[in-house]
Amino acid sequence: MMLSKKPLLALTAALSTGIFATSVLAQTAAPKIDSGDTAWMLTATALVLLMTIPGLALFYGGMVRKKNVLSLLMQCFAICCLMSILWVVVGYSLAFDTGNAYVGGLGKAFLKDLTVGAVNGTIPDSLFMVFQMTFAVITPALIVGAFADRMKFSAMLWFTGIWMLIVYAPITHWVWGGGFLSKDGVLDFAGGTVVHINAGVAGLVAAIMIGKRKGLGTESLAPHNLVLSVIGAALLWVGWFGFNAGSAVAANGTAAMAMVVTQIATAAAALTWMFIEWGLRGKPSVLGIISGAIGGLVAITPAAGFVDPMGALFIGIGSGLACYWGATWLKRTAGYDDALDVFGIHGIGGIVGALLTGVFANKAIGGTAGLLEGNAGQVVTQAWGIVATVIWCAIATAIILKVIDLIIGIRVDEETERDGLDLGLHGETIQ
Amino acid sequence: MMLSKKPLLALTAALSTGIFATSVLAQTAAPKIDSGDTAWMLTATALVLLMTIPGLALFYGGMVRKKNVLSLLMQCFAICCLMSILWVVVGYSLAFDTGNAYVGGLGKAFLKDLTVGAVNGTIPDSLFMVFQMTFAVITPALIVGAFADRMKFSAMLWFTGIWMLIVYAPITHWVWGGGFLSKDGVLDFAGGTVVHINAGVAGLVAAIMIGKRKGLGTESLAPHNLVLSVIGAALLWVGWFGFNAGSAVAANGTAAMAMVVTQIATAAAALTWMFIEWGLRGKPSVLGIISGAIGGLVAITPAAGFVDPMGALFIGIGSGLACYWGATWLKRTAGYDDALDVFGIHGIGGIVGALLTGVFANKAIGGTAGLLEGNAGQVVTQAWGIVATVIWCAIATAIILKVIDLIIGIRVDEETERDGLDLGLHGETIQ
Amino acid sequence: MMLSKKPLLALTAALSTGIFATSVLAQTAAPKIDSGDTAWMLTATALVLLMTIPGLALFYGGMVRKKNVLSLLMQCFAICCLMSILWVVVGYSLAFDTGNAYVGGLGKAFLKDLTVGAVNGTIPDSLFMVFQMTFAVITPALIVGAFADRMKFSAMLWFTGIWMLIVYAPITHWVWGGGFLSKDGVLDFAGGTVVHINAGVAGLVAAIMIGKRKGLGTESLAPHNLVLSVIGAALLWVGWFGFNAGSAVAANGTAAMAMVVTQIATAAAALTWMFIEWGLRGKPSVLGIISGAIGGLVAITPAAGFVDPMGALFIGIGSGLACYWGATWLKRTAGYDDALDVFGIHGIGGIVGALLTGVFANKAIGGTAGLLEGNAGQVVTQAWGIVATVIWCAIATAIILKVIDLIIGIRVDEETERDGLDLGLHGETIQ
Amino acid sequence: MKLIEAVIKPFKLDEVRTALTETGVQGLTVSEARGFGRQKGQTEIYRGAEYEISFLPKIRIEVAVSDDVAEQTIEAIRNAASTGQIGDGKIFVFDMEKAVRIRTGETDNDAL
Amino acid sequence: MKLIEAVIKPFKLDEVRTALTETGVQGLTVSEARGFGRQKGQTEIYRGAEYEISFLPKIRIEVAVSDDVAEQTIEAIRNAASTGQIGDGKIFVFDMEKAVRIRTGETDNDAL
Amino acid sequence: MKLIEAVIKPFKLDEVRTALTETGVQGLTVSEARGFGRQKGQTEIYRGAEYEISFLPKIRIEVAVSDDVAEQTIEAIRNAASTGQIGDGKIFVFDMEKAVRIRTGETDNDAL
Ligand SMILES: Nc1ncnc2c1ncn2[C@@H]1O[C@H](COP(=O)(O)OP(=O)(O)O)[C@@H](O)[C@H]1O
Ligand SMILES: Nc1ncnc2c1ncn2[C@@H]1O[C@H](COP(=O)(O)OP(=O)(O)O)[C@@H](O)[C@H]1O
Ligand SMILES: Nc1ncnc2c1ncn2[C@@H]1O[C@H](COP(=O)(O)OP(=O)(O)O)[C@@H](O)[C@H]1O
Repeated sequence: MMLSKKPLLALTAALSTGIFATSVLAQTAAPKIDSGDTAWMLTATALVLLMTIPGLALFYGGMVRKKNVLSLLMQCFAICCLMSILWVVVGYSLAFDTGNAYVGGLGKAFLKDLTVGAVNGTIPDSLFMVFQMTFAVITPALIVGAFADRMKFSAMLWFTGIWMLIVYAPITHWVWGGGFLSKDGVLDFAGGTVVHINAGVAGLVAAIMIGKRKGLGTESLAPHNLVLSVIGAALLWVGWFGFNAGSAVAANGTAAMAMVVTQIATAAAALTWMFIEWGLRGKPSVLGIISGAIGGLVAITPAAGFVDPMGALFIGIGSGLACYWGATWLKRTAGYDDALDVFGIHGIGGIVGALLTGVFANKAIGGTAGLLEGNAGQVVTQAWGIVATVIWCAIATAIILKVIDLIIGIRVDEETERDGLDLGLHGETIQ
Repeated sequence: MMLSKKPLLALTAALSTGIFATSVLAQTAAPKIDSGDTAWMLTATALVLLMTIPGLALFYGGMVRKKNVLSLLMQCFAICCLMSILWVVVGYSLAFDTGNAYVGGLGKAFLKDLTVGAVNGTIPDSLFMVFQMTFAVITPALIVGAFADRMKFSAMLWFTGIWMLIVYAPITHWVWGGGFLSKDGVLDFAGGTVVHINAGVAGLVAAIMIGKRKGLGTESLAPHNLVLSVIGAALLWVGWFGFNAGSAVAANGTAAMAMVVTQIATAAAALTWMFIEWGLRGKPSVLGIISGAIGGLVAITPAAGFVDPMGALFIGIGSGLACYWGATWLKRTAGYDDALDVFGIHGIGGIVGALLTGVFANKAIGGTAGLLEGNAGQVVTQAWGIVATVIWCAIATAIILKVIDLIIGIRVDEETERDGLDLGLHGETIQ
Repeated sequence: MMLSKKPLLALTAALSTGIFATSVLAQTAAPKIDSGDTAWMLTATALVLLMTIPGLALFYGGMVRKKNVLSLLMQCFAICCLMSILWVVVGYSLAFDTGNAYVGGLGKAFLKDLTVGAVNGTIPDSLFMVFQMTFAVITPALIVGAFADRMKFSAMLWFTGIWMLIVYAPITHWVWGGGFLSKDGVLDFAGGTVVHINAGVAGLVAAIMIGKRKGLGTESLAPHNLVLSVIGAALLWVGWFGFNAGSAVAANGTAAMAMVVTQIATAAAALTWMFIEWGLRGKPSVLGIISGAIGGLVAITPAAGFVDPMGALFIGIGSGLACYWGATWLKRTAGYDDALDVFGIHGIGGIVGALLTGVFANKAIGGTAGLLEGNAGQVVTQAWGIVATVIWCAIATAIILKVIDLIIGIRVDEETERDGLDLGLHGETIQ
Repeated sequence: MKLIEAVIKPFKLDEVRTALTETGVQGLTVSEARGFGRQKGQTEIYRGAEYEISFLPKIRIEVAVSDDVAEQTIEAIRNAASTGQIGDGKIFVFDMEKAVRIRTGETDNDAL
Repeated sequence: MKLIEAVIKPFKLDEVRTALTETGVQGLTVSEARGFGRQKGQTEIYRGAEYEISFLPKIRIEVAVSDDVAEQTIEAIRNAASTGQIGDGKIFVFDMEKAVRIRTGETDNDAL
Repeated sequence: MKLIEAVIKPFKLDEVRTALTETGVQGLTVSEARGFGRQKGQTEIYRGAEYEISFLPKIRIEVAVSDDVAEQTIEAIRNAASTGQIGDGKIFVFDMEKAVRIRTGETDNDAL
């Protein structure tokens, strides 16, 4: 999460970056707010909110058929609202209250004791809470792409709400909240595991459980308006600066370097996808280049505070290749209908990023050496983080969805799917 | 406006937050720019500009018929330009120059004496001026939703320009410029009264005076593209972080807490509207959830620096209920055609927010106690602020519009209204 | 570029603002990161990225026919990716490594030696690099408007890539990298010459070389969706705060004043264009007001750190007039088909801005006096900067395009142009 | 049976539909069209470029009716769609050989 | 020759096209339409305002065929487009005097 | 009177309109259509999914003319719309029973 050399109250991040000792010692000095760090984190919070609404909403909305675009926007918007409230109620506490190795306690439920003056590291504690809130918002929102065009809105709310509390909050605790993965030394700067692998795997499970879209393989399900998707991808990119550089939780050299490597990996992955597609299919497509960019953003997320520019370049290329493969060959071959490639891009990109973080981690940048600097064990540690996350996420997601399906059903009826979710579920259409 | 513990040159805000004494004493120390506070206020200024263009422009543009969308964008854009110039010429001076209890003087007209080195609190004086400029831009822009689809562009320019100088600037002076309302202890952190009640009431008066849209009740006036409205609402939300947290005029705990409560109230109001509509009408709509979100943003605006997260939750719920009622029952019953519910959302939401600020104000957060902490008088004070604003705004708005109507007419001719303002007034159409 | 009173490692900017001596002396103090300045520059970098994607992409995309909108978005997005990589590989080095008076060396190629701890002035060196990267992204992207609707995507990539290295990077070195123009005292705060004149001239040359769009003068080539262009223009405006105020490379009074004058000049230019058009053509158009705004933003760019609000007002008005003339009379009379008026707005606006910077430069603001304060020589210096840039840019652009044309051809075939570049080049369409 | 096709000004659609419903017509099909004729369009100006809009937005209505009500249907459309200004549009009438209701297979007058 | 015009539910287009291709039809032209009839639309509610959607999305298909295959074409469309629910649409048949293939100038049955 | 319907390639619209105006036609109505025929569309690929575009964009023109000028109108359209390549489109001709100018109530040839 962060790699500040300033005092930190949040042990968690410190732990995960291996500077636990220093940090704890440093805490004897009275914590003080740094206005520059605070300024940057206020901005970063706004940027991460921008990623979900309107960023992700548009990225997804442009890719579906015209009759379903509003339903995608609605899902992202409603998730943004619901997760904000749930985070306040108990999510933040489950993730960041001390608790045990697996889940936080209830001490911070309803933001009990959050005062104006409370300090966390060098920023207000309330700011750390709301910054983290925007992560709890985007992660479930990422999943909706997998079951686009066919899930009931009510089921979607139940699913994402419960999922955030049972899957997202604990895993956040594992990695950033002082849980067992941070103790095991798993590196995840800004959420490759917590956010992307997590959302990707949940998407895959959900796509399989809900079944394929009607018309898949027979009708054209082509994106209705990629202009929206490009706006969305661009806002995701811009907002991701807040996501990655904001995860330094300070306005310092680490934040700046995180921004640099984010830009490089994203550009490299976008070009990689574009050139592969150009070579294999004859034309470089808009959907391709933006998909590649998102793949690059995903993959650099865990690595952002740990690798140097050249590491970022290779992570970008690797992720462009892997995500292309995930969204085309893998999906076709395995035969699930992950409508907007949540697994193909966030799942695969997240896994590639997590592993390559172990490869390219650079001691001079983030304090931890990776495989290239002789620390092969880091790759194993990274793999362990992936495995733990995938297992818990897959099992819990499946159970939550199964239960909801038994109680209220997760899939819309045939007529609603045919006429479009916009009209059927929300009583609205675009002209 | 702000609650900084650092020295402030702007008495005004200090006054309104009850820390006048400290602040004045503190001023004996030579004022110095804090780069962190400055960084945040530069950002906040950009965020508030983003609210009007493209935020508000899209929010409104998506709600009208296709033949009028460009006219809405044009109005917002032109207002942005015109108010910026008028603010420089004399608006800023009328609002923030010393003057008397009712209006500022002319000492700052044409930004006379604004030097690069001038400091205001902990930020450059020029930055305070331009941050405030973005408020003077959005307030008149909010009004245009009320008379959408039927006002002449020329009349609109005259109206909003004069209104900003005669209504907005003085009321700003009352509340933030050292005028009588700040002396009376009215709390308005970021502009619930100054911006929203003001715009809402002006919208109501304008809607009544210009008359109903042709076709109301007989033709479909349904929103042509809610995708635009969702983008707009999302950018308003993100930009509002600059509006509310920026009103701390510093990157500190108050700013952070303002951001937190903004997020909570907005989410709560959006969900409240969504669930009411779902219950009463059978479907949760996209327009509903975004309308609720804006209602929540409006209501938390005056309260942002004064309430805690639980207060924000209740303000959000209250405002979701009230704005739903304002945009549906009240409008239908009273029979005016406030096309895009400027009064229903900004007027009602602003009033609810101003009153609830008096209820939930929390001494530990903003230095002032509210009803819940035993200070019932604060609610009365808040009501007084509302009454004063409503009276002056309603009377002045009516007179300005009447005069313009007599001289050049405020309503477009029938053919222009029928064929659309885009073609008729601006000679352009979208495909 | 900047006018910080804090120590600077980048001589360049110092040189161009005449505070070389101080700056070098000041360097004896160990450079230290200021978190406030860093916070602002992180934000500014995000804002400048926002200008290209989605800002410029939408501004341009809305102005073309529906069948070509994706191709414009694709070009902007691909340029963003390609320039990012090329900047890392060698562009940054050519611009900012010491080198000679004409071009930087290769010492910074592949960002060799860029450490997390390296400081540049008061911000991390890596942050300065990535902030500059966003300028290297937008400049070539600006050019694509000139040859919209008819250039091969492959040729476009070759052209913009080579152009950035051969034209943009050296000219950046001349002005900001310690090259001869900075030594000659040319003032260019944020890139009037480096970015806008440069892109404008390249656009003009490219438009002439590629020839007119089919159907020009016979078919309607009217913009298909100005809603997109308004979103784009608004995001350009907001992002430009990062561009201009970010060019102070600090969160200080200069940054704030740069923001103020940016707002004023933009508003003034937009209104100027609107009123001229209203007078001459009978209707104020949306495309007109946003074009004026961009013209104002362009013209204030070189002046932003050097002029006061009244200077900005006149620069805005002058630029509104000149750009209107450039995009209508000049283009029609000269007969070239600069499709989206890259020269008419960026070229003309840049030249007007560069010259008026010499007129209105204000010693109290930026340390240099202009014509109005008796220093007529500054106008001559500014003209010299323009001439040097125009000559090198025009010649090099022509040669690059000629060579590419001979090798792979720059223009799409007739059928692709007729059916639209979206389908022909990218295999995609919008519905 | 007759198929009556009317090209009208878009804002007249609701009035025409109401008028038709009053004469007993049970269904109709409309589509967007653009018309070129005596009515002149506005000129749009985009920066330097002027485009005369020669094709104006119209609505195209198709109503299938039995022979006996054809005249009154035409009359109803004309009355409702007329503003007296150039560009009001046209009504074209065709003989129709057969009509089928897809749902039931009913044919001809029963299908309308 | 006959010109067969069918107004169908949009989601049936692919099935109808397949059915037509199977009967040997080589081409057809479709356009978007909106239909008013017995089928009732949903009500859309935007804040306080309710709008009953009386015009529902339809697809309008035109197929020109020679006289001898007209009946089987109609049958094919009907079978493919029918769901048995209100709003399935109509088929209208017209006599066509002449057909021309623009590319070659071939006329009548050769042009189809 | 005849109603001439032509389905053409979109980029030919301006040429056809000019050609028609030259033969004395005073008005016409056009609408967007999509055509299926011998002409093959491009394949669009979105990530892993390929969609063959079988319906191609066309413009549908309707011109009502008096009997005597029908032939020359057909000829004018054909000449203007032809590129010689597959997909140029079709011209269909129908007999029209009646025409009415909505504005004036004029009928038949006077209404055109
Ligand atoms: N000969 C024609 N064939 C088909 N449509 C026509 C013809 N003449 C006119 N129209 C349609 O009728 C509309 C109105 O015609 P116009 O000449 O403008 O006015 P009016 O009908 O009042 O004389 C045109 O926009 C066009 O759509
Ligand atoms: N008289 C008519 N003329 C033209 N189109 C008609 C007519 N009646 C119905 N239609 C078209 O057929 C569609 C279906 O008709 P409707 O009455 O809803 O159902 P059904 O055909 O099953 O009885 C309508 O939406 C409309 O497009
Ligand atoms: N039998 C038909 N009925 C109606 N429209 C047809 C028919 N055949 C072709 N068309 C229309 O004509 C267009 C061109 O036909 P196509 O077979 O592609 O080329 P060509 O006309 O050159 O032989 C098609 O796209 C379709 O719109």
